[in-house]
Amino acid sequence: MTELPLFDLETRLGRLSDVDRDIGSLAAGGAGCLFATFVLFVLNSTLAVIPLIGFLAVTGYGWYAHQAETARALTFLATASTILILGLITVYVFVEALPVLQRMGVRLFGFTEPVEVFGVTLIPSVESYWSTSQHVYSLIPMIWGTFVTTLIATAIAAPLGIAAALFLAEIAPPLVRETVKPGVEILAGIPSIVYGYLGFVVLNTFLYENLEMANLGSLFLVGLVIGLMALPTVVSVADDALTSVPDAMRDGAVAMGLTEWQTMKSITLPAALSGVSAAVLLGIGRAVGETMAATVILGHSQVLPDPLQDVFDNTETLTSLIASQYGNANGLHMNALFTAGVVLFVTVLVLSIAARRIELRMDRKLGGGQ
Amino acid sequence: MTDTSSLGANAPTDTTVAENADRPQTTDRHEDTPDSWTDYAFEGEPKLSVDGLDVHYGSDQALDDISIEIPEQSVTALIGPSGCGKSTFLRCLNRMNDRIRAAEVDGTVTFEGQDIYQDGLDLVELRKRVGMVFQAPNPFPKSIRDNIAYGPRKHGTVQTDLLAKLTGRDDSDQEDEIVERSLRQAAIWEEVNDRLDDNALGLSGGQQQRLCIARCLAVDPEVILMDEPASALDPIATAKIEDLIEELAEEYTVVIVTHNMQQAARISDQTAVFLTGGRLVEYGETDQVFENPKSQRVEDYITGKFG
Amino acid sequence: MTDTSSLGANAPTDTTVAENADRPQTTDRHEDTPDSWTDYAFEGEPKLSVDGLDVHYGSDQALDDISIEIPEQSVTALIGPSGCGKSTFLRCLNRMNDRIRAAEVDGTVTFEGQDIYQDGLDLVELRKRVGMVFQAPNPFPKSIRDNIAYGPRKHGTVQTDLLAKLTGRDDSDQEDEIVERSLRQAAIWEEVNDRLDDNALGLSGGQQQRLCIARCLAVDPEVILMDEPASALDPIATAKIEDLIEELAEEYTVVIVTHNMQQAARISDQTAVFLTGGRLVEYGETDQVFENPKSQRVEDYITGKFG
Amino acid sequence: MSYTAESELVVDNTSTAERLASAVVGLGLVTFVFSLVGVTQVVTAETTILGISLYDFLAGGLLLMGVGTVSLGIGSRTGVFNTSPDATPGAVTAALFGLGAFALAGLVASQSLGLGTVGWLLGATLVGGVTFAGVALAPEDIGSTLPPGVAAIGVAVAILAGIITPAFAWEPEGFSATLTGSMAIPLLLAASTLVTMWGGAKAYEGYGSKGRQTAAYLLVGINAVSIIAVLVALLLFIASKGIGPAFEGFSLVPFEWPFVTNGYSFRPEVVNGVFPAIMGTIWLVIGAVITGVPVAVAAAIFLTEYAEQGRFVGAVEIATNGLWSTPSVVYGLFGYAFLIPRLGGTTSLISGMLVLGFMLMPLCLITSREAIKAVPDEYRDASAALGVSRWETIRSVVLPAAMPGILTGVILGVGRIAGETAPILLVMAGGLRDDAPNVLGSFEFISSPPFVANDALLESAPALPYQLYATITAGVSAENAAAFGWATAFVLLVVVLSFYALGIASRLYFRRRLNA
Amino acid sequence: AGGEGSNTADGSESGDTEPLTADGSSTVYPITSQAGSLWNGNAPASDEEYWGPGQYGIDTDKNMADYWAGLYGFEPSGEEGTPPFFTSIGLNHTGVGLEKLENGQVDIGDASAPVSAEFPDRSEEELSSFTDHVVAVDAQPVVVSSEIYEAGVTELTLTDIQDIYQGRTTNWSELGGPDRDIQAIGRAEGSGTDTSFRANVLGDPDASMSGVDSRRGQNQQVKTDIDNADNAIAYIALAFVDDSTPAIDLEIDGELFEYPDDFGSLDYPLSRALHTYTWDGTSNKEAAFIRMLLSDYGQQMFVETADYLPLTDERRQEELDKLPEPSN
Ligand SMILES: Nc1ncnc2c1ncn2[C@@H]1O[C@H](COP(=O)(O)OP(=O)(O)OP(=O)(O)O)[C@@H](O)[C@H]1O
Ligand SMILES: Nc1ncnc2c1ncn2[C@@H]1O[C@H](COP(=O)(O)OP(=O)(O)OP(=O)(O)O)[C@@H](O)[C@H]1O
Ligand SMILES: [Mg+2]
Ligand SMILES: [Mg+2]
Ligand SMILES: O=P([O-])([O-])[O-]
Repeated sequence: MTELPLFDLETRLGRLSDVDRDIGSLAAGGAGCLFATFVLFVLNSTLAVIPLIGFLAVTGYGWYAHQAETARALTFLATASTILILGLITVYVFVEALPVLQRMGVRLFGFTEPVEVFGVTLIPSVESYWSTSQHVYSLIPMIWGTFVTTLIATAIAAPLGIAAALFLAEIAPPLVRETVKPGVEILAGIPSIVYGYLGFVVLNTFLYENLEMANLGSLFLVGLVIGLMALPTVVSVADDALTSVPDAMRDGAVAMGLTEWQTMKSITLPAALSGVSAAVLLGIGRAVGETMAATVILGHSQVLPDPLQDVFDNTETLTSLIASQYGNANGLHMNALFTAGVVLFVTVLVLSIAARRIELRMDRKLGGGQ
Repeated sequence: MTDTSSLGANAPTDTTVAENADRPQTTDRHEDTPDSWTDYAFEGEPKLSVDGLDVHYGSDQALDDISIEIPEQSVTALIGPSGCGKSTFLRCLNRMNDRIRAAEVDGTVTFEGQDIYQDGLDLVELRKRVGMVFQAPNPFPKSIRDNIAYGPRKHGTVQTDLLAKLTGRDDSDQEDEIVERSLRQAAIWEEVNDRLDDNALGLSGGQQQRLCIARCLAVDPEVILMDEPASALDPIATAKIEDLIEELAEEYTVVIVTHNMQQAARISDQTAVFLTGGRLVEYGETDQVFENPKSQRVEDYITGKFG
Repeated sequence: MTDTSSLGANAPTDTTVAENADRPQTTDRHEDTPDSWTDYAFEGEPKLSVDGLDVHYGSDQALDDISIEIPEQSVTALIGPSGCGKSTFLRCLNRMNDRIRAAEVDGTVTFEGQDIYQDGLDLVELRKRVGMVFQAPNPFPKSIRDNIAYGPRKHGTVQTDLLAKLTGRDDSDQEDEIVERSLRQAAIWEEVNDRLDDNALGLSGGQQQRLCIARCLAVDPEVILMDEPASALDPIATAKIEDLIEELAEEYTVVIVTHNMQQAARISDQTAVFLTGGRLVEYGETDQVFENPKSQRVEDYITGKFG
Repeated sequence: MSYTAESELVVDNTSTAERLASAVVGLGLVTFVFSLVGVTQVVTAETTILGISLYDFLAGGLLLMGVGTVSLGIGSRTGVFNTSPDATPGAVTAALFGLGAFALAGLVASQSLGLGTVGWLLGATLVGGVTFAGVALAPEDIGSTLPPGVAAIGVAVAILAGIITPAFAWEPEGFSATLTGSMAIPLLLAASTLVTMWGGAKAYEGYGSKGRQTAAYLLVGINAVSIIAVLVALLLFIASKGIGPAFEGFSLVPFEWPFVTNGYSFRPEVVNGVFPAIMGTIWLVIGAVITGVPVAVAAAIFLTEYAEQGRFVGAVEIATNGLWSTPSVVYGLFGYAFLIPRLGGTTSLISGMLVLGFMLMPLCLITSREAIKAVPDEYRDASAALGVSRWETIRSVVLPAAMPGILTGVILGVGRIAGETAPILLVMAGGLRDDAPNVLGSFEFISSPPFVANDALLESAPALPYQLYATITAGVSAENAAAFGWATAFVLLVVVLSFYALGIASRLYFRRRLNA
Repeated sequence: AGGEGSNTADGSESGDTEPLTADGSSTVYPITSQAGSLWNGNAPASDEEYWGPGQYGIDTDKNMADYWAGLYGFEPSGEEGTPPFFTSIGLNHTGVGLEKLENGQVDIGDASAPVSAEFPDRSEEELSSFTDHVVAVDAQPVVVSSEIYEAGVTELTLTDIQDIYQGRTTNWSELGGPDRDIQAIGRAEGSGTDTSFRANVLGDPDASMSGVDSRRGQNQQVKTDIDNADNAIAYIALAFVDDSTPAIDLEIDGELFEYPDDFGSLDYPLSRALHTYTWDGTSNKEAAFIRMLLSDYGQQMFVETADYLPLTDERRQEELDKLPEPSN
């Protein structure tokens, strides 16, 4: 056996500091190069490529000489980039929206009548909701459209999806479950533009004819299609949540002489509530952000339906506004589309954080027994 | 219950071992003792009786031709090395095995004379009358009160929902009574009576296990099956559960699986010993089985030669 | 190694128990026997020596002021009830505890006279020389050969990657040698030599455990720490591992945790008994500890009164 | 008949009641399927069976069901049938029936009788309240058979007596749509069939908790089957429309598949195809994988292997969730505002790649992190105990073991982004008639920074989902455009769903192998 | 390969064989896309259907694109399917096309309204780089669903249309049609068709259109909607009129314009020029393509087959004169 000293204070300490110095300068160099690359790229300079080459060289040498440290540094950079990207999205979408945010102020949410509470005008009125020639941009019709379509989609996807998940997870024989579950997951992959195409070519006319509607395209149809689209996702996620409820809980109820249905309703479903509500919130998030189906199906008119509850009328959603107008928008008009992006972004972010909170809270509440 | 505390398998007692050592050492005495223990006679009708029970999981045989009769109002312990089929046997008695896909059950099990594997059997009713407590405590993620009242409510014994209240049929008092009685029976009332509305998951393991027993009692079963109810618990909690089981036997028929031979010796009236391969090799009064096992293998098992 | 087969805790042996019963029954004799076992003398330098070792997990104390010296080329068994800190102690010896965030270690542990908790210690080197085998067999999901060769390759002992081959430094022969020698030492070569390229996960539990021992040997350690290496195994596999450990002790220093007192008695040269609270209550030659424990609590433990 | 402590352990189940109840449910299933098909107008009032109008036929069935259900309830109450009903059908059932009655009475009062708001509200509340109370106070057998039975008989009579005909039209106040008889009849039939079947299923089990279970299973099962059926019908519909045009001019020997190998030419004699779009999609995916996946995997490694739970990890988790849920069109806006000005000032393939890469990153990060977390700690411990450093352990033990999971996540993520339209709308676009991007052939070295140029990357390129959108905007009425669109939709579906199928299959495979 | 937008008229780029790109108006699209696709086909002179130069008084045996490109010195390829340079025509709106042109993303911006109407905020100076080429005339018709037409609404006054699009008339019965809501379909704001409709019919490019029920991005989508609906009215480009989207007669200031005969008349107030703008003068490549559009061949082959009105000879000559002289 070769007797390697476990450590030899003098030599090892000496070497360590050498290595440290080397790694330190590499890290500094790499970080500097990367930062310069980023700054130059943001400043829109093709010179960004020069520090980039520097960074690659430093990384290459680091990989060769100090693989473990380099790898760790690179993985750290990758991790930090998630924050950077979210930050960039936030900044750039906000900055582009800023001119219109400043111009419109609260009137971004203005109605054609002023909003007053006890005689105090909270939101002054707008002449018309969306006028590109006068540069008046109120998002109210779009927000309403998004709200209504999301509501309809959720009303379809949530109950039906949860019921189907119950069937898959708790009732269906294993063979059925094992074949249907992957099938449902695959169905979740149908691209939204395909639904859009179907909606535009077939469903639009079908509803128009059979419901004797006044217009082709309606919030109702968009909600219906988005609901259908979100169904497989809700089914699949809710099913996962249900199956993760420990069998011991079910056994406990069944062994008391309860029917499986009673067990499902009063034990399994409540225990899986966090996962199931996450599934629903996920579905809602998808519905809020769904673009293509709405863009293709809706006739685009940026006014509130008249009367308001007329879901068979055409309105605009936040997403379809962007997709239908980006093409001929410039200047303030384009900035106005970014305000729709801001509202979307913030809404979905809030939803996602809320979903996470709910999940954590429920997990904490139920966690003990699992 | 006889005093069996000196019968701990590890404690050197009388000369049993020496005596046994003198007996002829047939390597497999199982073949010639298959029915000796069915002679085990007790007064009255058996509460549960099992005849020629075979269970397979797919191609694995978990129980091999088990026949046994279990008397009323007593504690029957099932012991045996890991994997010998104790849990499987227990689950056959209230048909919880139906929930395991791979399990295939042959033979007859009768409960008060009725074959529980016949067509048209009301599973829900059976499980109401043959309750079960599991190895790991599994309270529902609800309040303590709701855990206990859950069964009676679902079975319609008490009606406390909004509709019942509206129609003036509120059984809240009766429910409270059931909750208190069950918790008292399970020796946990004192510890939880001031926090009945707290979540049951906040209780300690031993408390949770007693809660599960209370939950089972609230449904008012006739038989209580327990699968290693104390294996997840510390010694103090275990002692409480053991006391409780002895008390329960005054009113209920208790069947308990345990891997702890001292425990079996302490609390049971009769003991059945299973050995690997799913065979029942000995069944009789607990004293008898521990002090003077008929089979060499059982003796080896009890004295810790294997398992 | 002395013949300790008659020392199984359950087997009634000589008159130990009776004698012990005559001794005065101090409820806690721990206080007055704290250092009695450090007297345990052996020839030569200790391979590992531990002094005043305390370990906390957060606010829980897992080890309480442990001091012990472990001789070379012998088997040292650590026994004690569940949760008494055996695993924790073992993990302190090669600083695997560093991987548990909550663990806080105080005191000194020296390996061949060098403090292994001092700054600047080369952890990698330490663990190369103090190897470890875990309770559950944990082969990598790779071929048998890759499992064994993993350590030597990573340590640069052998170079068989593409680069090495291209530069003509292929050490394949040497690697084959190491693989064969390690597998032979672990008494598994005969069983696997015709399928070295099969996935190691396809082996049985006992084979996997011996594979893990071989993997540890391939790095050529001086000390081998084993944490209940046979607890997941059937009796036959256990017997093989026990034989193996006895053989290993001719060349290596083996420290083994076990919950099976018979096993400790069978294979170890010295035994350390930990009791709840993380205290080391007895340490000495195995025969001595089992036949004539100094502490009443140890005796109670060994005779199965608790645990 | 309420709960008895000692009810029978064994019940004899074969009885007249059971047979009658099965008949109700069986009849209901058939009626329901036909009604559902009727909603799609594939069958209509003109369809006849044995010379009778389909809807009359179905209404006849419904009438029988209604009568059967009512008899089941009365039979149980009078003791003709041996049942064990609970004291009441429960608050939920009562509430649902009450709500139904409220809605129905409200409609009749406001639309047919023409009562004002106060009038219909009053009437509806009265009828709804009475129904609620009636059902709530009735014994379970009566409460869960009479209301659906009566409703079924009512609907059936309304259809048979011609009160609701295909010519029926009701335009609800304030909605620009009309409920026509051709929709109303199948919808009413479907709804009342469902409720009646529910009652029948309860009666089948003799009510009680088992009755409720069977009835609930019936509805939940019908729901699940319907959902799958609708989605599968949707796929089949697209396939039926798309396969024809997609395989126009297809031949195996010599291999020719013009739709997949041709571009779009507008020349009548040439089959228009989606080759450029397929190539574009392939390049997009490659670009997105190159930008998104390494970063995602690296971040997942850092988070699981190096990072301590703390502020930073918390922030990263929020960022990842945020990125994961950000709507795709917002990614498009971001690309438009940030990338395009910096990458040639125009919509381009590379902007599309990067935006999709950004979208792919959180998807892969989350799945990779799960996969790495799932690698048992034993492997890490074993490696550490052999004296192997952390990075070496990650590289040679953790990553290989996590690879299947990572791969599965990547495949599923790719499936998702390959079908995305909204982000590339703003940053890539690409016309129907663009050529396939020639990325490999376009690399050039130039003398000024950035030293490498690639025109193909800086130009718009077509992609399958965008192509489908372009087909819609270019007008489905143009000659053959509809067929072209269906074929494109079909190819897009095949591409995207193949990714999903592959991903899910690999997950199942590895999971099974892991468990074995 | 989007041209740099800095094309000059000096013909020095004859060697430039990058594809010619165009984008913009969906109205002009039928003309330019058909032209572009035949250009890419580069049919031989013997191809009577698509080229046949003799039919248009052109004496050449060159392939189609070879001939027109050859006028500006591009090397002929002589091969069918390989023109001297390819063309790629995109479909969008006027506004997009003009913007892309300005940004140098395309060589030609198709427009159905003059740039001054598209960018009303800008001064003439700012717009001077847009080089205008008119290639055809569209007499923007108003179309209705065939059901409405068959029910007798075959003629409307300008005021009727203003009332519909400004929300004062909402039911066909008010106009002598069936009792059905009017579905007024519009084009996306920023499209040339919308701009000129507002200017010509509503009197102001910024006029309010509160009666619009839905807006569609392209003429093609509008036509799909009209096809599918039975209560719709829309303004559209002439190329998209057919039996399923019948155009109605228009009474303007007491004068009745009947479709199709009177729509060609210069008095028809909704007629408008269709433009192919180039940036900062006209390059040889652009000139070769536009010259083809302006030739007899182009007017017959692309303008008339698309159902637009060809330019008068006088106007055509004017436009041809704007182009750089052919180099050979
Ligand atoms: N769900 C199952 N699927 C397949 N085999 C099973 C299943 N449950 C148990 N078995 C097998 O049946 C045999 C008996 O198992 P059982 O759980 O009844 O043993 P046990 O005596 O309760 O053991 P333990 O003391 O470990 O709980 C074992 O070999 C076991 O592997
Ligand atoms: N990672 C950990 N975090 C917190 N506490 C721990 C951890 N590991 C062990 N402990 C606690 O430290 C004490 C000693 O644990 P240890 O695992 O060393 O006991 P042991 O003697 O090996 O027990 P066993 O025989 O059950 O393996 C126990 O109380 C245990 O709960
Ligand atoms: Mg068990
Ligand atoms: Mg341990
Ligand atoms: O011609 P447009 O498409 O701009 O109306």
